[in-house]
This record gives sequence, C-alpha cells and structure tokens, in this order.
Amino acid sequence: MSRNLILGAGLSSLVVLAALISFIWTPYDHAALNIPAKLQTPNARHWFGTDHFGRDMFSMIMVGARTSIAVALLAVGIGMSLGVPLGLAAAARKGSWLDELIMRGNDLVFAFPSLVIAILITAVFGAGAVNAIIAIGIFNIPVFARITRGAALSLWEREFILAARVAGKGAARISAEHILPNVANLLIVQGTIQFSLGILAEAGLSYVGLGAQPPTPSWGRMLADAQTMVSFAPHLALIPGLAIILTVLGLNLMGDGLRDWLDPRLRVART
Amino acid sequence: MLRYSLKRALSLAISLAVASLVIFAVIEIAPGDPASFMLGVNAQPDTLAALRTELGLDQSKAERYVSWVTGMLRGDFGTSYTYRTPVSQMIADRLWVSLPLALYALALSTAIALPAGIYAAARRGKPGDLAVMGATQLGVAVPNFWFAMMLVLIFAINLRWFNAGGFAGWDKGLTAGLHSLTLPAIALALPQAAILARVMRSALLDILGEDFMRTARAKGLTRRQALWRHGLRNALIPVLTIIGLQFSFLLAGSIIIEQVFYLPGLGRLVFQAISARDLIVVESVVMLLVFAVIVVNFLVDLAYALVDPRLRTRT
Amino acid sequence: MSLLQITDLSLSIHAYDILKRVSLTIDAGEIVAVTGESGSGKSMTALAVMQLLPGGARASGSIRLDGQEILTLPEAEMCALRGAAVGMVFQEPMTALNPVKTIGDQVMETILIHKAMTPIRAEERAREVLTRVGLPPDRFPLSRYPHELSGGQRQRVVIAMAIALRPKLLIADEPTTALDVTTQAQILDLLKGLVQEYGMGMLMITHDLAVVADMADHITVMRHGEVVEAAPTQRLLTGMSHPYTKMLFAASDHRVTLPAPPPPAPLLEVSEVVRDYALPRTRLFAHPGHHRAVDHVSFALNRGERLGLVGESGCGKSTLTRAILGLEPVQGGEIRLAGQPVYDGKRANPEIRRRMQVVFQDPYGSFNPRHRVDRLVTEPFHLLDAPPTGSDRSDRIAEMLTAVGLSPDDAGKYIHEFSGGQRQRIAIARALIIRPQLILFDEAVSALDVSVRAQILDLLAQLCSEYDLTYLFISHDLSVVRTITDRVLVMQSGRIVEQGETAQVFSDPAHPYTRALIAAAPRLPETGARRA
Amino acid sequence: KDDITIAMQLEPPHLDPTSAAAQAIDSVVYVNIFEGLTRFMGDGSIVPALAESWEISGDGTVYTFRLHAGVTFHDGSAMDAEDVKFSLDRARAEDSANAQKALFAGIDSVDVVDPLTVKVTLKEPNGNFLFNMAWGDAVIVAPESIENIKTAPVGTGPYTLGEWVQGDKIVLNRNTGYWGDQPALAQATFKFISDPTAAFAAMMAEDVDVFTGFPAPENLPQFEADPRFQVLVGSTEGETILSTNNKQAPFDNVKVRQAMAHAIDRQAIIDGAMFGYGTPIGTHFAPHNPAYVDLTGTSAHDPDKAKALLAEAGLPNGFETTLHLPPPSYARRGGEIIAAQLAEVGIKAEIINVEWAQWLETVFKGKDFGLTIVSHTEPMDIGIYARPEYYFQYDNATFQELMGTLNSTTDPDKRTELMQQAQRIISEDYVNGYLFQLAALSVAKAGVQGLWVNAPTAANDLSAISWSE
Ligand SMILES: Nc1ncnc2c1ncn2[C@@H]1O[C@H](COP(=O)(O)OP(=O)(O)OP(=O)(O)O)[C@@H](O)[C@H]1O
Ligand SMILES: Nc1ncnc2c1ncn2[C@@H]1O[C@H](COP(=O)(O)OP(=O)(O)OP(=O)(O)O)[C@@H](O)[C@H]1O
Ligand SMILES: [Mg+2]
Ligand SMILES: [Mg+2]
Ligand code: NI
Repeated sequence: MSRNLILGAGLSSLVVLAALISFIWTPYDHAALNIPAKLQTPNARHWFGTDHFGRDMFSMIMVGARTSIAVALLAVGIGMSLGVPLGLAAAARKGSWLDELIMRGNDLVFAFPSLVIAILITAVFGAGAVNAIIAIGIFNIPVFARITRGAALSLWEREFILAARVAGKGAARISAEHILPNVANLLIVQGTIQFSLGILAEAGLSYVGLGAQPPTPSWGRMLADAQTMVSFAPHLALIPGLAIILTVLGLNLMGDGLRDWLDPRLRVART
Repeated sequence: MLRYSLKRALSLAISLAVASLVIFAVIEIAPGDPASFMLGVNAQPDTLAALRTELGLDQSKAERYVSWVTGMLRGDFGTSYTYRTPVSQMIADRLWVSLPLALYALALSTAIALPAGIYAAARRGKPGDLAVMGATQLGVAVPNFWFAMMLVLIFAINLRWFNAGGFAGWDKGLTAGLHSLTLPAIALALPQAAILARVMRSALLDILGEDFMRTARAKGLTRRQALWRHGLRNALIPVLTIIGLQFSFLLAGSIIIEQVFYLPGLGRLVFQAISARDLIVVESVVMLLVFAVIVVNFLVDLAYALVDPRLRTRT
Repeated sequence: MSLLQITDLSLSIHAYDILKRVSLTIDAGEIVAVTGESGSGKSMTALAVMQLLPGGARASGSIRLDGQEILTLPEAEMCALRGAAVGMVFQEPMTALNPVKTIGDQVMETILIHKAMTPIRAEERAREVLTRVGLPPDRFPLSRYPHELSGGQRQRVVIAMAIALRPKLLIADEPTTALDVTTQAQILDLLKGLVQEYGMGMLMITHDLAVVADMADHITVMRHGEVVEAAPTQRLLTGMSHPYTKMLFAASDHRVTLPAPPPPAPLLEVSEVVRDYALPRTRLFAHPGHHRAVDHVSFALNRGERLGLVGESGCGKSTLTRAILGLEPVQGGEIRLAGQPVYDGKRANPEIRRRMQVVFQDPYGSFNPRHRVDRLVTEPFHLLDAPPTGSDRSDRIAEMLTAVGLSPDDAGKYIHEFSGGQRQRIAIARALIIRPQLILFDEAVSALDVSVRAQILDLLAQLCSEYDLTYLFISHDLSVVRTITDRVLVMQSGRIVEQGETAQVFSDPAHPYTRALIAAAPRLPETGARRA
Repeated sequence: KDDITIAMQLEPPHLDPTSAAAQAIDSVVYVNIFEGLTRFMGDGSIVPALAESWEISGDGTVYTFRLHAGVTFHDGSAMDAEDVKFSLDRARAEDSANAQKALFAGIDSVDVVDPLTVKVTLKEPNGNFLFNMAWGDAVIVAPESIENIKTAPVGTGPYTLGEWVQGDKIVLNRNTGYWGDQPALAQATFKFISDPTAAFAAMMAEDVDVFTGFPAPENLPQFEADPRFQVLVGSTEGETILSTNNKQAPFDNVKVRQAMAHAIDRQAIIDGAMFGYGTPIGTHFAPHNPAYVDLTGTSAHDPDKAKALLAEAGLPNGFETTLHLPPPSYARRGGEIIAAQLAEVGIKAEIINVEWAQWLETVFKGKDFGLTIVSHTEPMDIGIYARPEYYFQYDNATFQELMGTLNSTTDPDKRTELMQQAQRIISEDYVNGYLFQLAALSVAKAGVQGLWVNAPTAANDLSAISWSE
C-alpha cells in the first residue's frame, strides 16, 4: 500500500469516525445556543471555540461531517445506481440507438452549468439536503455512465467476453457477471473522487444557502455564517474550511492510492 | 471533415432544442411570480393583473415557450421582467465581465498548470514532483469561495494591493480592468490549475511510457528533448479536453466568485434573476451557457484535429 | 578490436537479477542473433547497450563500443552515441512512431539532433534512406503521417530512422514479430542488405529460430538471463551442445502424429458465406459503404477431421470463426452444423451453439481475472439445459483438468496463478467440458513460447485420440498447421483461394498466394536436434 | 472633494419609483431625481417639497396645493399643475402598476386650478394624506418622459441620471438647473454590493465612501475602532416581527401565541442576530415615534410560563410548525435563534429558507405558513392589522373600527391616543411575536457629513451630504 493510500484512508476514516461518534456523543449539544458565550476562540472547554450563537464548534464540526458525508455519499449513490447501468447498457448495445441516446443525454447533462442547475433545482423544490443530494447526484450520473461505458467497451473486446458469449450468455448476464466486476475497481476509484467533489459541491451549495437547512449543521453553511467574521474571528472560517480541505484531500489521496493499489498494471510495474 | 462537422452541427441543434425545453420546464415550475415580486407586499390584485398582462405572463406556457424560442432564433432574447431592458443587451453587458474573467482565469490556470505538470512529470518521484503534486492535491481540495475569502482578507484588506471587489470597467483602460479581475481570476484559476496540472502530468507520464518515446531516445534525444518534441503535443490531447471543460465551468461556475467580489457578471445576473423570478433572463442566460458549453466542446473537437493528424482524415 | 564487446554484463532491477554475466561480441559487418524464450533477457541486453534501461536498473561488467566503455559514459555523451553510432529498431512498428509527426520529420530528426548536417542536406538524406528502405518519396511523401502507412511500411520508417546516420551498430529487437510472413521476409532482406552495404554490425534479437538460422553469422542462446551457448551459426546448427539449445530447436520444429480420421461424414457445412462490416458514411446522405471481411466462403468439415485455416493477418480468419459460432449474423450464405443452421434469423441457435466451443489466442485475455478456475472451466455449462451440479460437476472439472495435464486441485486457483501455457490448457479444458462436436482454435498457440507450444501441440494430438476431436485450427504459422491438421484452407482477403490435403498443399501449392506464403516462411535448416 | 461613492446592498431593477415596490429604487432616486409634493426629512418629519404650501378644507377632504414657481424637469420642460394631476391620476388609474396604490385610494378627484395650483379632493378625511404624498411612490413625473422612465428617469430633483452600468453602479450628476439650492456634491456613484463579506471588504479597502444599510452588524465594532471610519446607528421604520398565521391551528388560540411570545428572548435575538443593534419592541410600532408605548413587558422572556400556557392550551408536549425565513440576515439568523428558543418549550419549528419571490408566493399570497420573520419597513403601518386578509390574518372588529376612526381623525392628541390604544390591542392579543425595531446601520468615511442617521423611508438624500475639510 502506498503512502497516499494510508494517509488518505487515515484522514477519511477520521472524518467518518467523527461523524459516527457524533451519533452517540458530542462534547455539547450542537444546536444549543449560548449567546453570551459567543465567538470564543479555541480553549480548553471549547476545543474549536464557539460560533456567533455560542454553539460549540467542535460538536458542530462532528455533526457537520455527518451532513457532508451523507449528502456526498447519497449523491454518489444516485450517480452510480443510475449511471452504471446506463453505461453498461450503452456498451452492451454499442452503436445502437440506445447507446446514442444515452451518450447524447450524457452530453446534454454535461452541457448544463452544474451550479446554476443546482441553484435552480433548489429554487424550484426548496433548499435542503435532499434537493442538494438530487442536484449533485444528477451530475454524477453522466460521469459514471461515461466511465462505465468506456471501460466496458474495452472489456467487450476482450476474449473472455467472447468466451462467455460462446457459452451462450446474453448481454445482460455478461454485463452483470463479467463486465461489472471488472469495472468495479475503476468505479471505486471514481467513486472516491466524486465523493470528494460531492463534499465540495455540498459546501458550495450550503455556502449560498441552498444546502442542508438549519439547525442541521453543515460545513459549508458554517463557512457562510463565518464569512463576515473572518476579520475578527478567523477560527470560524478556518476550522470548517480546514475540515473540508482535509476531508477532500483525504478522499483524493485515497482515490489516488486506491487506483495505484487496484490497478494491476501499475502494481506489477512497481514490484 | 465536412461530414463530421455537419453531423456535429445536427446533434448540436438537437441538444440545444432539448436543452431549451428542459430549461423552460424547470424554470417555469419554480414557485414565485415575477409580478408580485416586483410590486411587493402592498400590491393590489388589479395592479398585479395589469403588470402580468404587460409582461406577457397571462399567456399560456406553450405560447410563451414558442415565442421565447422563436425570438431567440431571431436573436431576440426578450425583455427582462424586472429591468425592462432587452435581455440580449443585459447579457452582452455582463459578458464583457464574465468572458474576460473566464479567459483570464483560463490563461492563468494554463500558465500555472502546464509548466507545473511538465516539471512534475519530468521529475517523476523526485522531491520536485512530490511538492507539485502535494500542492495540486491541496488546490483541488480548497473550495474556491473559501480561497476567495482568504485572498480578499490578505490582499485587499490587509495588504491593500487590490480592490476588494467590483469592476473598474474597460473604459478605465485595460490595466485597470485586468487589475480588478485579478483576484477573482486567481480564486477561480487555482483549483482549476491544480486539476489541469495533474492531467498534464499524468498525460505526459502516459506518453513517456509509449514506444515512440523510446524510439526518440534511441535516436539520441535527451530525456528533455524527447519530452518537449514528442511528449508534449501528444499529451496535449487529454489536456485540451480538460481545458475545454474548464472554460465552460469558468464561464458558468463563477457565480459564487462574482458574488464574493461583487462583479457585474453573468453569474451574478442569473443569481439575481433567479431570486427575482426574472424567468426570461434566467432562461436565456442558462440557454446561452449551455450553448457556450456545446460550442466550446465542438471547438475542442476541432482543435483535436489540429493536434492529432489521425483525426484529420477520419472524414 | 570488436565493434561491440559485452563482457560479464550483469543487471538487476531493484532486487531482481535479470542478466547474469552475459558476454557477447559483434564485429563490423557481422550479424549476431540473440535468441531464447520470452523473458530470458534478450531485450534487456539490447537496452543495456543503448543505456535505455528502465528505472531502478543497475548494471555491472563492461560494454565497449569501438573500445569505448558505455556503462560509465555520462548521459550527454551517450546521447551523442545513440542514433549516430548505434541505431535501434523496435518490435512494435504500430507504436514506435510518434503519431502526430510526419515521417519526414521523424527521420530527419535523427540527423538534426546530432547536428550532422544542414536541414537541407538532412532532408536529402531522409529521402535517400527512405528510398533505400523501399519508401521512395514520390510514392510516400515525407509529409505522410504514420497512421497513413501499413505496419510493414512503418517498420521501414523506423529502420530508416535508425540507419539515417549510418550507425556502426544496428540493434533490432524482434523487428518482424508483429508482421506478416511475407512482410517479414521483405524486412529481413532489407536488414541483411543494409548490413552488407554499410558494413554495419547488427545485434538481432528474435525468438524465431528459423529467422536466426537464416540471418545470423553468430548465434547466442539465452535462458534466464544467462548465455547458455554461443557459436557461429553453422557450428551451432550442426553441433549444438547445450541441452536447452537442443530442446529449443527441437520444439520449434515440433511434429506430432495425429490418429487417422474416421470415414468422412459431414459435420459443418459452410456455403457461400459473406460477412460485411458497415463502414462509416463518407458523406452525410451517401449510402454507407461496407468492408467485406468474408467473401463467399464455402467449405465442409467432416466429423473427426482436423481442418486448418491459414492466411495473413486481417484476411478474415477470426471473422469467419465468429460467424461459425453464430456470434454475428452473416450477410449471405449459410452455415450448418449437423444439418441445422447456426444462426436462425435473429439469434444464435442454442441447440447448435452447445455443440461448438472455441479456444482463443490470448492466454491472458480469455479469462475473467476475477473468477476461479472451476467457475471459468464450467462456463459453457450455461449452454446445457440441465448442467451437472454437486459432485457430478466437480468430477467433470477434475476430469478435464487432468485431461489437459493439470491437477484437479487447480480448480480453486485464480487465473493469474498460471503460466501462459497452463492457461491455454485451461482454455482447452473449458472448450472440452461439454464435449462439443466441433472446436475452433483461433491462433491458439501463436502467443506461446516454442517449448510451450510444442507441449500444447502434443496435448492436442493426445486429446484427438482420446476424445475424437473435430476441429478447425486457425493460424498464420504454417509449420504448426502443417503438423496438426489433415486438410487445410488458404485464405486471402476474405476468400478461400486453395484447399486440400495438408501434405499435398504444402508440397505442391497450386495458388500463387499459397506459394508466396510458403516461400516467405523462414524454414529451419535440418539440424542435429530433430534426429536426436 | 465633491464626489462620493455610496454602496448599498440591492440594485434597483429599474428607476421608476411609481411602479415597483423595490426599496432600492427609492434609495437611488428619492429626492435626488424625483420629488413629490411633500417629502420626508431625515428625522421622519414631513415638509413641503414641490408644493410650496397647502390649505386643507375644514372637513379635511379638500387639499389645495400651491406649487413652487420655476421648477423644471431635467429635460427642461416646466413642472406644473398638469404634471401633478397626471402623476396622481396615473397612480390611481385602473391599469396602474403602482405598488402602493392604496395610498391614492382615498382620492376622489384631482383638479388643476391654475398652472401652479392643484386641488385634490378626498372621498373622506384622511389624517395621513400629506404623509402619503411624501412616499416615493407619489413623486411627480412628466407625461412627456413617462415612456422611458424606467431607464431614463426625468424628474425635478437636484440630480440627473448620468450612467447606469447594470449589475454594478449608477452615477448621478448635479442638476445645474435645479430649482432649489445647489447641492454640495457634483457627482454621486451608487454601487451595489449584496454580499455582506464583500460589503465589509469594500468598505475596509476604502473602495466606497459610504455604505448605507450595512448588512453585517458584526463588523461594525471594527469600523468604530478604526479612525478612518464613522458608524451611524439609527432607526428604521422596520418592525421586525415573528409573523404568525393567526388563522392556522394552533395559532388561532391566543394562549399558544402568548406562550410563544414568552418563549422568545428578544435580547438574545438582538445580540445573536444583530450583534446588539436594534431596539426591543413589544408591539408593532416604531419606538422613535412619539406615540410609541413600551409594551415589551407583556411578553417578557419566561419559558416556564410559556410551557404552562401551552399546557393550558392543551398542548403540553408542544407542537410542530414551519418557520419560513426570507433572505435577510435578521430573518435567517434570528430564525435560527427563535427555532432554538421555541424548541426549549417544546415547539418544533422546521426552518424553511426561502427567496423573496417564494416568500411572496407561499407565505404572503398563499398564506401557507406557520411562522415567518419579516421586518415591516413601511412607515406607520399598524393599519395592516385592520386587514383580515393580510397574510397573518388577524381579524378583530374592534381594532378595525379603531383604525377607521384613526384615519378620519386629524387632531394630533386624539390620534396619539388612538394609536396607543391600537398598540395595546395587538400586543395583548399577541398577534405576532414582536422582536425589535431594525436599526439603520451605515458606515462612512470619517469626513462624510450630512448622512441620514435614521431611515424614515428608503432614501439617500444626496443634497444633504458633503465632505468636511
Ligand atoms: N521495467 C522492468 N522492471 C522490472 N523488470 C523488468 C522490466 N522489464 C523487463 N523486466 C524483466 O526482465 C526480464 C528480462 O526481460 P526482457 O524484456 O529482456 O525479456 P526478453 O528476452 O526480451 O523477452 P521477450 O521475448 O518476451 O521480449 C524479464 O523477467 C522481465 O520480467
Ligand atoms: N468489428 C469490425 N468492424 C469492422 N471491421 C472489422 C471488424 N472486425 C474485423 N474487421 C475487419 O475485417 C477484416 C478481417 O478481420 P479478422 O479479425 O477476421 O482478421 P484475421 O484474419 O483474424 O487477422 P489476425 O490474423 O490479425 O487475427 C480486417 O480487415 C478487419 O479490419
Ligand atoms: Mg523482448
Ligand atoms: Mg484473428
Ligand atoms: Ni515431442
């Protein structure tokens, strides 16, 4: 395992751990206001200080991790669960109208400015975590469809697929039995990348007020809340900012590391 | 080439038609009425009705869609509900900020990323590579609005090298205009540069493993000569794709940055228009952005052919 | 003083020893061939001379070019040598050229990079060498891009690049392995001519012993990174001493004895089959053109008969295979197995499909790397209405694995735990497991080392007597087809140009194409090895 | 220095104050480009503007305005009684697009007596008429220039429109032909910076000279501590309230509304959301108004009492409702605090952040809400409680009668008494949660003088502004 993978997995699991622990324990109630105790810098009682409502930043970061992870994970889930079958179908029927339709549809989704559409979606259906998930998820679909199709197409050329066809297996069965397991690595790697992009996207949407709604804490909203206060309470922006950066960094490192680790071609080259 | 262009143009037209429908549908179901937004809380029903008639909002959705689309085909994007000026005029004005900003950011990101990527690829595994790759990892991870906040804090408020925002206007001269776009362009460009540098590096590394690079070395080219003469142009193909994608992202994705730096650009126009339910403006701008993305991708495809002779003959 | 003098060259990459005390000498005007099995270190030896070793490689010993020590030469001086004093030609012509530069630029670059001539002179020289390698600029302008040339033509460009500055030493690493027999013969002739004409020394790397015997003045045989035997060609051929060398030569010309076929009873009937591939439209509204990959092919295959199909790359052999298997529709004609069409209207006929199996060329690509051997081998069970289960199933697996010379315990392993030869055995087991009436072998031994190939051929002969196999054996390697088939079809550009008894066709080819094929194929001279 | 750059949050959609509700229009054009018969002063008083003087008939239904002589529009045409008649008739016409059409509803007829005299007849006496005529929606416009008023406004004011770079700025130039005193500033540029961070940065970097309606109260201490700047803290007409859907269960029960009132800690909201800026109110009335009564005591912070009241109302475990929050930070931040405070007594308010357009549609028009937070910025707007169809749907006949009496009363003392009575009624009925009077917050460079401290209406009175030496 590479250094990247270890570092990335370490950082990511730290965040996941924080999110999981937050279900049973946080130092303070993350939603409890204590206005007289507002804007404290990090100290022994409040490790990350308090925000403008006197809420404990550490607790908010912990619970915020939950939001980020949930939104990003579900968005990736949407992208994968729709994109992968579409990609498999397109590859299995290469050159057919179905393939053409799926690929043109992909291009079309790609052509839409994602943030504008996300804003529109949330404007239409209301701001909130669920709509953020949908908005981010929609743009994950073509990503997974495309990458699945690309990988599947080259697999379809391989002789073991021909062997499976000789064994009388149909396209659907071959896709499920032979293609999918062989693109899984690629999907896992892309998944971590989309996951990290999802976290950034959630932060961006929350920053413009369209992500998870209060009192659910979200790193992006913490940043938005903090932005006017950076000049006198920089920790309010630095801490959630760093949380986002470290999480995304961890996921990206993990994605890179996984790619190296899972790709046998590279593995051989290194030994 | 002609056939290829024609086919692309056809699919481009279909895409645009579908896009216009999708945009119209999504935007029209957004709750909120532009007329009541404009007239506020004390508006009386008859006043509202009068305004709705004036704005053409009393027509059916189908009628409005048709007149919007046919208008656009004639180059007429309609009239903004709130501003009451031609949308095309508004877009043209805003484009003078957004387009230079996007190009500026693109130039910056390319200028930073390509050398960094080449440097890292040439020093694969060495400390220089690790440093560049570390920096790009960070660059990808930093949300650009957060980065923008930090830039303003440091360079505008503390050092006062730049204005905190706003756009000087091109009439004040090119340097003044560019000066006021510099911080936003950096904020936009850096995360993109990080991505681009990574693509550049991995594309180059892929190429370095190609047989023809070994051939070049066997001819007596040094590592560096081989990289520049044979590696770069081949590595440019994936890099071009990303540059194409980035341009459209920069054009459309600057909403937040334009907000932070209060630039009068397209992004901010859409944002305002969405909250004011100035539907026709939103529809037209989104349409324009989609158009831009599709056209840029088309151009990138054509650029491939310039770089890669194999594509030139593929009819 | 020799042109190239390698003494006690040892090489390790990271912790692995690749070369062990390799010694080799080449004189001017001499062709030295290095041969041996895949992975024996042939390429590494060549790359060591060029000092283009992969990262992490450490070499010791001595490589002297014209008396100058190369191993300790600084990189800058080495660059001056490469291309000027030593030229190199690589195996894969398809990828050895930069796709985005014209061939003229690429040939001229060798000259310009060494500042040997003015650009104008360089262009003249480029024309000269391209003409010399058979690409006269009036037919192949310098402005062509590599993709506008065929594989053989590309290899000529690579050679032109290598000889543009008349290097003293030319290294050719498997220069013809990727080419057709006919093209191969032309390229080999070209190289031989160049050595004579320019008085170059040539280090020729190939695993094809026939080529070696034909070309080389000197032969060096390598195994596991060591030189096992080295001698002038004649001496080595007549008096080879090392058992490995003997084995190698014996295996390259391995013959098997097939049991006599049963009396003819038609099994597969192919009549007037046409297979067209649609080409992309050239103009928007033009009728799409098509490429005819199989052109009115007719033949019959009798029960118990072993039929060969030969022809050069791209002539439509694999396409025909897929049509017979019913994997793709045909545009004309009919294919019947035991009287029934393999493709009924819209889809393959499952009734027929289960009577045929296939073994592919690539031992690495024909298996899903994520499945275990038992699952891989039993994949054709899917064709059966009632596939065996439980102990019945494991018995069948064990039987098949044993039949192909593996152990029943191998059933639980993954495919990457096997060598190429073993994988091909597994592929045969997979084809046999449902006892098909017909097996198609598409280049089934082409990717294998000679010694492994010999084992597989033996296995086939043995299975013929045990299981009464009927097969269609497709190969571009005439010597293999010659020994493993009863009858042979010769295919050219999608058409069957000749068919007949194998022995008959080989000894007395009727069609000019067949004659050209047979003439171009390098032949091993009679050596002591076979008699032994 | 005779030019100034004034920043504000919102950009006007267009420049016609008579056909839109956007306050940003008034902020730019009011008394700068357009003037009315009367006008607001910085202290909230109403003084003559284009009308030099007026007479009111004994029964209070006929107003005879005498106009200033020699007033011209920016295009050089004279402003006369015909223009006044045109403006008022246009505002009250059938197809009028005036956002405050109600201001003109009481007008029966407008008659030109002579070029400088105009007679307005009301259907019934209206004590607020002169006040109504001071609104930006009642400015005098000319029929000749009405066509392009939205982009090329032609008024009578001391400034003319110079340049409008949409999305960025509006430049006004001194009107040398102005009928009154020449203002000190030759040019004023309005910049529009909606983002609070950008507002802070722009001010700190001295990109702008003045920021009116500064959106980030948390940054004011830094400006106060900085000698380069001055901070002006005044009062607006904005009563910030927790509007409650009085028709919706359980808010139709006064006990529930009272419970909520006691659950809320105003000071915490002012401190938390507005960083201490804002005056607590206990009713819907501006504290700077002489008629204001401090009724904050009726709804003192007392969670125990709130719980008890809820139990009395049959909701011992509280209930669930929605809290719609429009974009301004008083609402978004205040909403978070209120939701937390309500949660303490068992009321679970789900926060729904909405855009203004959506707020108007669902809350204001659709009345599909439980709670919402809004600052009611119209001056003297207690009258909305007499409108049962108004979005919070308070229907009290006594109160409606009281308002009727108030409207037809002109005697100041009597009016004061009536207004105080009205304040008490709504306070004791706990119609809405009364939070605080929105502060008018402005930041300016130290040398700027003459800025309005309070904001009786949305305006930037440029002629009052100058630079100290
Ligand atoms: N880049 C590399 N890193 C590590 N080991 C390598 C590398 N390249 C080749 N090897 C190993 O070095 C050994 C010799 O390889 P080499 O390429 O010289 O074989 P070869 O005789 O040319 O075989 P072939 O006939 O297949 O070309 C092999 O065992 C191979 O696995
Ligand atoms: N899917 C396809 N679409 C279009 N053309 C094809 C396709 N598959 C094969 N061809 C073309 O059909 C011809 C015959 O190909 P085929 O693979 O049958 O040759 P082959 O004799 O098996 O060659 P090789 O010895 O290299 O395997 C070739 O010219 C090839 O380019
Ligand atoms: Mg080799
Ligand atoms: Mg083939
Ligand atoms: Ni044998």
